[in-house]
Amino acid sequence: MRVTVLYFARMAEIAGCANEIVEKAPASASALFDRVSDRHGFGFGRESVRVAVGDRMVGWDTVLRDGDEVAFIPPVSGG
Amino acid sequence: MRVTVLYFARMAEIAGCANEIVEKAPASASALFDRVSDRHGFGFGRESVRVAVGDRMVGWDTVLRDGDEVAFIPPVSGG
Amino acid sequence: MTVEFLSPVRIDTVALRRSLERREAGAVVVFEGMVRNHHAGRSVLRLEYSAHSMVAEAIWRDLQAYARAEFQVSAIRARHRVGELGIGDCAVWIGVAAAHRAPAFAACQWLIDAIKRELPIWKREHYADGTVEWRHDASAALNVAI
Amino acid sequence: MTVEFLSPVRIDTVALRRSLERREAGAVVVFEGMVRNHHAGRSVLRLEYSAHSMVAEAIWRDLQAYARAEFQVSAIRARHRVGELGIGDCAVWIGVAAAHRAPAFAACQWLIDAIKRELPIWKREHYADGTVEWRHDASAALNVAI
Repeated sequence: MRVTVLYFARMAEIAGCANEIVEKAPASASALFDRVSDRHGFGFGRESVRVAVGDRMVGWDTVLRDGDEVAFIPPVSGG
Repeated sequence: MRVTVLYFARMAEIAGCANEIVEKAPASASALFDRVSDRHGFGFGRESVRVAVGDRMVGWDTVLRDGDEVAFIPPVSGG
Repeated sequence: MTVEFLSPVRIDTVALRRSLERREAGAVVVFEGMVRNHHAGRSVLRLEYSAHSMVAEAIWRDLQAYARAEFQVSAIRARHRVGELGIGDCAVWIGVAAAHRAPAFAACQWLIDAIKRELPIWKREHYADGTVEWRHDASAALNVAI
Repeated sequence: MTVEFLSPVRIDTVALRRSLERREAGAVVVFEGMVRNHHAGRSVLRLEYSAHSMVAEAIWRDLQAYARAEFQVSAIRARHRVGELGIGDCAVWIGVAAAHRAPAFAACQWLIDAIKRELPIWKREHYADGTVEWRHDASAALNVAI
């Protein structure tokens, strides 16, 4: 299974990219976050990050599907 | 003692004028209100009316002076 | 003397808003009271505002000074119309600039409440059924100290 | 689809305000978030906003629907800037029209709080000392359900 992961703000800065494709992605959003966190060392714990699949915010136990676009949302600062 | 009394809104409509001069005016704002109320029959009790002398809201026991401009303020509806 | 609070002509809301620009202000909250086409279930065609101008201007200066002391705000501007107004016209405009949004909202809301409660201003409504009435709202009769 | 919430160009506040005209609305409350020249005691020169556009637009539609159901309002309009902004630029504009002022204030305040809390938007501040930082406010990390 292959998903696209989107990064924003400080996470994009640390990853050095705004998005990347993850091959052989794990089944859940939380496991995917753990994998990319290990690789990039974001320094954001899961308790401070939210996750979106497509245009919807979802829970960490959401099961991913092939082709999903998964965004990790660090603490926001809009407004 | 002579004072000018100002009327507004429904009170001016009932009095038929926006101001009038009261000769031999009583010493207090409350007595003045009672006198003009008796004359015009405003239908506003003192509990719903406020009084201003010059540009200042004052208490009903305020002692009037010759030449004062006294305004009786019925319930307001600005804004 | 400051610019007057009561305006016999159309309120220039764009110019008022522009006069609130402050480099340190992160929040601007504006309240506009518009003439609406209904009151208490009756259809309203137009209205007039009358005021005791000298007292209204003096109390407005007091309210503004109180709000500046009570809330952390950078700037306050306001105008209230007098004279004849049609549906959709701006009757009262209040703008507050502040570093943060909470005091801007609080001050703006406090000011419109105080204006409606304290200022000697009256509206006369012209209804669709032909009647014309000065409004003397019972709730506004309470003399609440600021 | 509705007009988009996120704007890569200057927000036309006058046109937005005009689009809120309603004959039954007696109250309009507007909140404007401006870029201010300081944050947490540091001097700010300019900033950038970045967003997850697709999610931000979707959540904004949810927030708007929730506010329409929860508060007695006639109309809601809002825009949030993305891209580069200077001091004094409008970063976010929210306008609410309602028959009465209490729901207009309540809805406007609720909307700006929800926008700041829920939407995937980030600001990057350029400070006078030469440093540049993405802001990730701890208080915004709480995922409060609407």
